[in-house]
Amino acid sequence: MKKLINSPDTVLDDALAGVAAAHPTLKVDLEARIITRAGGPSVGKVALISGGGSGHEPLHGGFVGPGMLHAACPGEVFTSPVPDQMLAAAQAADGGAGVVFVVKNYTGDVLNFEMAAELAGEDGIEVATVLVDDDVAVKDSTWTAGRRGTGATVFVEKIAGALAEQGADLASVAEIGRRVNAASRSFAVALSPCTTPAAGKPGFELAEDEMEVGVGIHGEPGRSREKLEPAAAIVARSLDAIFADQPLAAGEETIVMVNGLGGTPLIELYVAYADVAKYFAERGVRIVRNLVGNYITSLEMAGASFTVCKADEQMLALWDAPVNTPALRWGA
Amino acid sequence: MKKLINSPDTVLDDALAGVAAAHPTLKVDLEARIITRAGGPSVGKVALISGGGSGHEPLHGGFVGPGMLHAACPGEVFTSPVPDQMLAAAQAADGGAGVVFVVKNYTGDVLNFEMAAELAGEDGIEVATVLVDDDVAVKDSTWTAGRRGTGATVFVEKIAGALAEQGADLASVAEIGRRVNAASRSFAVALSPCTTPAAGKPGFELAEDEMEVGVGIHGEPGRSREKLEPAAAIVARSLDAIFADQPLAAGEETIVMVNGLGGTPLIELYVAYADVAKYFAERGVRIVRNLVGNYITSLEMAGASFTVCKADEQMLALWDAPVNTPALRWGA
Amino acid sequence: MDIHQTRTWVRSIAAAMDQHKDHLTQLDSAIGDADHGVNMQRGFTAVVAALDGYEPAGVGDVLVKTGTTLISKVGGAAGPLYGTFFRATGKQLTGPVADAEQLAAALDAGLAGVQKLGAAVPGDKTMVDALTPALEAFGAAARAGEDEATAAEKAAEAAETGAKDTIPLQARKGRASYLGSRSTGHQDPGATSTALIFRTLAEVLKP
Amino acid sequence: MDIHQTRTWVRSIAAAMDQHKDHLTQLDSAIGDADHGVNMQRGFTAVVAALDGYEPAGVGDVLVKTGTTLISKVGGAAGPLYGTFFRATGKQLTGPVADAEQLAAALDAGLAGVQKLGAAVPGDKTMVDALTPALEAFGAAARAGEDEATAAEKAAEAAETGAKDTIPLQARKGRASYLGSRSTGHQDPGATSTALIFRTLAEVLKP
Ligand SMILES: Nc1ncnc2c1ncn2[C@@H]1O[C@H](COP(=O)(O)OP(=O)(O)O)[C@@H](O)[C@H]1O
Ligand SMILES: Nc1ncnc2c1ncn2[C@@H]1O[C@H](COP(=O)(O)OP(=O)(O)O)[C@@H](O)[C@H]1O
Ligand SMILES: [Mg+2]
Ligand SMILES: [Mg+2]
Ligand SMILES: [Mg+2]
Ligand SMILES: [Mg+2]
Repeated sequence: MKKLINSPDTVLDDALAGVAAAHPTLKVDLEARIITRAGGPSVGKVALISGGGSGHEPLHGGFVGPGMLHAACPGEVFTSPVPDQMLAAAQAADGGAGVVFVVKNYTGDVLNFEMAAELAGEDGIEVATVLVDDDVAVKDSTWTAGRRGTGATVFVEKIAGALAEQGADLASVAEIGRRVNAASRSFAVALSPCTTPAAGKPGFELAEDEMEVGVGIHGEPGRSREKLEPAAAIVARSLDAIFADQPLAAGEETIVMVNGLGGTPLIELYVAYADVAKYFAERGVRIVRNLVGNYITSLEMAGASFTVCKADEQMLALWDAPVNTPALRWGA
Repeated sequence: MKKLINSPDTVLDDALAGVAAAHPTLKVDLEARIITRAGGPSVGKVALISGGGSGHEPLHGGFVGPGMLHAACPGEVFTSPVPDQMLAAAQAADGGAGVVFVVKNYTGDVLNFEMAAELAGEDGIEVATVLVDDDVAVKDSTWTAGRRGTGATVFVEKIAGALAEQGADLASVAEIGRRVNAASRSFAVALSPCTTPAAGKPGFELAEDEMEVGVGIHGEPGRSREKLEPAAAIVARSLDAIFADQPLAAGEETIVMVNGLGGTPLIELYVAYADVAKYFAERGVRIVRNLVGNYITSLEMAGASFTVCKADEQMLALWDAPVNTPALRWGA
Repeated sequence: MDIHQTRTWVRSIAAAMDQHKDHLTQLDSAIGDADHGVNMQRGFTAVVAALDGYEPAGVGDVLVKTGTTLISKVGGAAGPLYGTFFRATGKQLTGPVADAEQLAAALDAGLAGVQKLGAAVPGDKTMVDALTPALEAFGAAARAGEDEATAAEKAAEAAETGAKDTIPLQARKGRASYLGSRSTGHQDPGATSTALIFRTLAEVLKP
Repeated sequence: MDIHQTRTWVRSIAAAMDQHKDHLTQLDSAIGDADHGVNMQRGFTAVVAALDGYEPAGVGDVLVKTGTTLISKVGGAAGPLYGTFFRATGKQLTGPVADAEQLAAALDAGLAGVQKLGAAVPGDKTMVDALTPALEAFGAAARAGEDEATAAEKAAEAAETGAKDTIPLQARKGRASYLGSRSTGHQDPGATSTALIFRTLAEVLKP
């Protein structure tokens, strides 16, 4: 295992110390393991709180700041955080108008946030939860824990965060978050696995000519393992899966993210984005906003995920609203 | 070789098509292989132009936009661009006040930019060149082609770009660029090699327990090959090398970048930044601005580079000036 | 089971998790995300620390503290589930000792808590597949008038069988469910840690 | 050497670069950045395309066009250096044919251009270490009244020896210089491609 770390046990604490040192706009509570805005809670405004296992940076800590999250709760690498963290985050971030928990749909995340919501409720903090489940690689059936949450998290956090910033109430902020999730679909392909510091060896094995189609952000297996394909074919099979789940008609407007899983060079993400743009153009579906880069990663995994959100006017206006976080910043 | 590409021969063209599709603020001339601002030249202002081999993204195309570069010339992967590109960029970007070429000190880059400067001069475009040579891993001696250019390029482009935006003349813009370079030092450590699409196999080999100390951005060998060390030790040996070359006294102000080489997760860069902050704190040297992330990469190489710029007031003010590029954006 | 034995049980679980960390992680890497061993070890290490110097009034206090600490320190699916199990079990046991029947009823309450939270039923390939037969065996023994040591031994055996019996199952809950039919042929890590928990109980109570 | 032979020479270089691409890249990966073969192949492929349909007035035009195309298409260190070499050589040759002495003088001008641009001297472990002995051999043969074919054969042999002789050298120019003493023991890729260029010249001129 080759990692730029001091010890597998201290990765999270060390990284949080780094975040604290690097970003004066953030406040990092190393004890409670939460990242909040340096400015404290926004009185009278809804606070968006997210969290999940670490190893997906910049998600979520990189999205804390005006126009997006109020707080992030990073768990151990690939392990959901604990209720104490979300409770501390809720207490630190609540401006009196309640908090929205943005939760990716994994059993661990759901259970821990559920417990935290109960505890926060006991503390008199109003809590609404937005469950993100956009990964079409896994069907939502009685045979699964439901669809996994992935790239749409970034869209939910940006758009709901913008509405919260404008002073909307708890129900409205939660509702736009749920609408963004409902309008979003993701699909990922891994070219190589990744290694958690604690495990010390790759979560799965892929032969030199193989790729994992429909991989999850923790390296969860996908739909199938296939021979490595050119970027255009990888893009086509990912977008086919997305369009099959949510058909998009010519003229419809979308926000699209081509996201690197951590170990894929940006030049390759642009190669993939060219193929994405072509795929959309051929169908007359419009990409009106986009992100190309590393936004929700899986440590050093090679590969990319594709997220498509069918956006309405309100979503686009909120997308364009100012945001000032370490990983996403414009208009500020 | 596992890459998200369509063919080794088309990587650059495909990526440029992706850049063109993704960024409406940029204009990509696929024929001339240059990236310029969509808004065209800024009349009466000096235009900053940079370029170099591809595979270091977001450098340079990701730094084109108001407050930073006017144009970027991407060469083939790890191969400097050709004079035609720089000439086309100069013609497209010159607003009548001349152009500054920001050139990383590699034989290929220097020779091609030199030729381009001659050609542009023949076209009546005034050209000044800023040579970046900040990598302390290699000594500048009769035995080398001089010190290599690396992370300081980002600082030079940001700070000189800000001065150009303010309307300073050619000599002043070039001068601040040279001052930033003179005030900057870098050092990099690789934990794993990278593979250019054309070569198809890694540029060098590293055993499971080895690291390359002082590696160059194309995988050029460094000072030595050592047993893998914890992050704090890697940071200490890198900063020792930098401080040995340019001593910094307590109280002095710096801009520091912890840059990922492409395959290193952001969480690890934060771990390293915590160690950097500690190293500086122990010496009383102040980090007053920082960047933590992937800014000048080496494809999927794992590892990090460290760049320290001893900044004066003018540099800091220019650092803080608005910038609006795909990879660096604030105040806009 | 008295307070001292309860403490010893929890400490022994911590030792067992240390010892079997790699095995649990290996099972979790086959059908999960390779962290179950680390999670359990981190959790029970924290529990041992939390119990240090803690003065419980009853058997249940030890277990409630155990559960609360697991919830605060583990995360993932196992944290809330095991945390709830120990908390719900402990809440039933107010006295300084618990006999076999009291313990049986309390453990049943623990399982009910797990199922209320995680909605897993037997056959879903989760810890419930070890907990259910273990508690059935424990309850049957207790009702038959056997002592705690015997009941715990039978529970441990049933949990071990239950864990093994998850091998052919297809997961319907948790991360393993994403594997679809590829989850068959592997033993569930959570069911395996449950078997360890009952094996240590049997060892602690062995006269 | 007439126009037709000059074209054939350049086309043969392109074929040689195709054939030896991997070898050159391998040499460059030992002490450089593993792109010299690709660079040369890309450049000469472009040269062949540029010469297609081009009507040169003299031998020099072919070489100038070759050099200009290399500058426009190769990049890296080799692009400007070889580009300058062919341009500077070509500029000396205005007629429809060049005899041995004319060619010798022109090639010397080419080398002078390379050295003016890259500032390398013999012993720096660059293409100059193959060019210098090659042109010395060529010039000596020409001055001794030998024909072009003989001069080119001697130049090819000298270039090959010069390339081999770079093996023990420590690089002082270009990317290889960063290796310090580790650059010794490897043959310089640029010197090797220079040897290929003279070998093809000898073959094309062979009666
Ligand atoms: N809904 C559920 N109900 C009961 N047990 C579950 C459920 N989901 C998962 N588990 C158990 O949790 C175990 C995984 O725990 P762990 O690896 O620590 O958490 P995570 O899956 O979040 O990484 C599984 O092996 C399974 O036994
Ligand atoms: N200053 C120089 N003068 C002459 N030749 C040089 C000089 N620097 C490098 N070279 C030659 O260029 C060759 C490398 O070419 P190439 O690999 O195509 O370019 P790059 O080094 O930019 O990747 C070296 O093997 C050497 O022969
Ligand atoms: Mg987990
Ligand atoms: Mg090169
Ligand atoms: Mg797990
Ligand atoms: Mg090279």
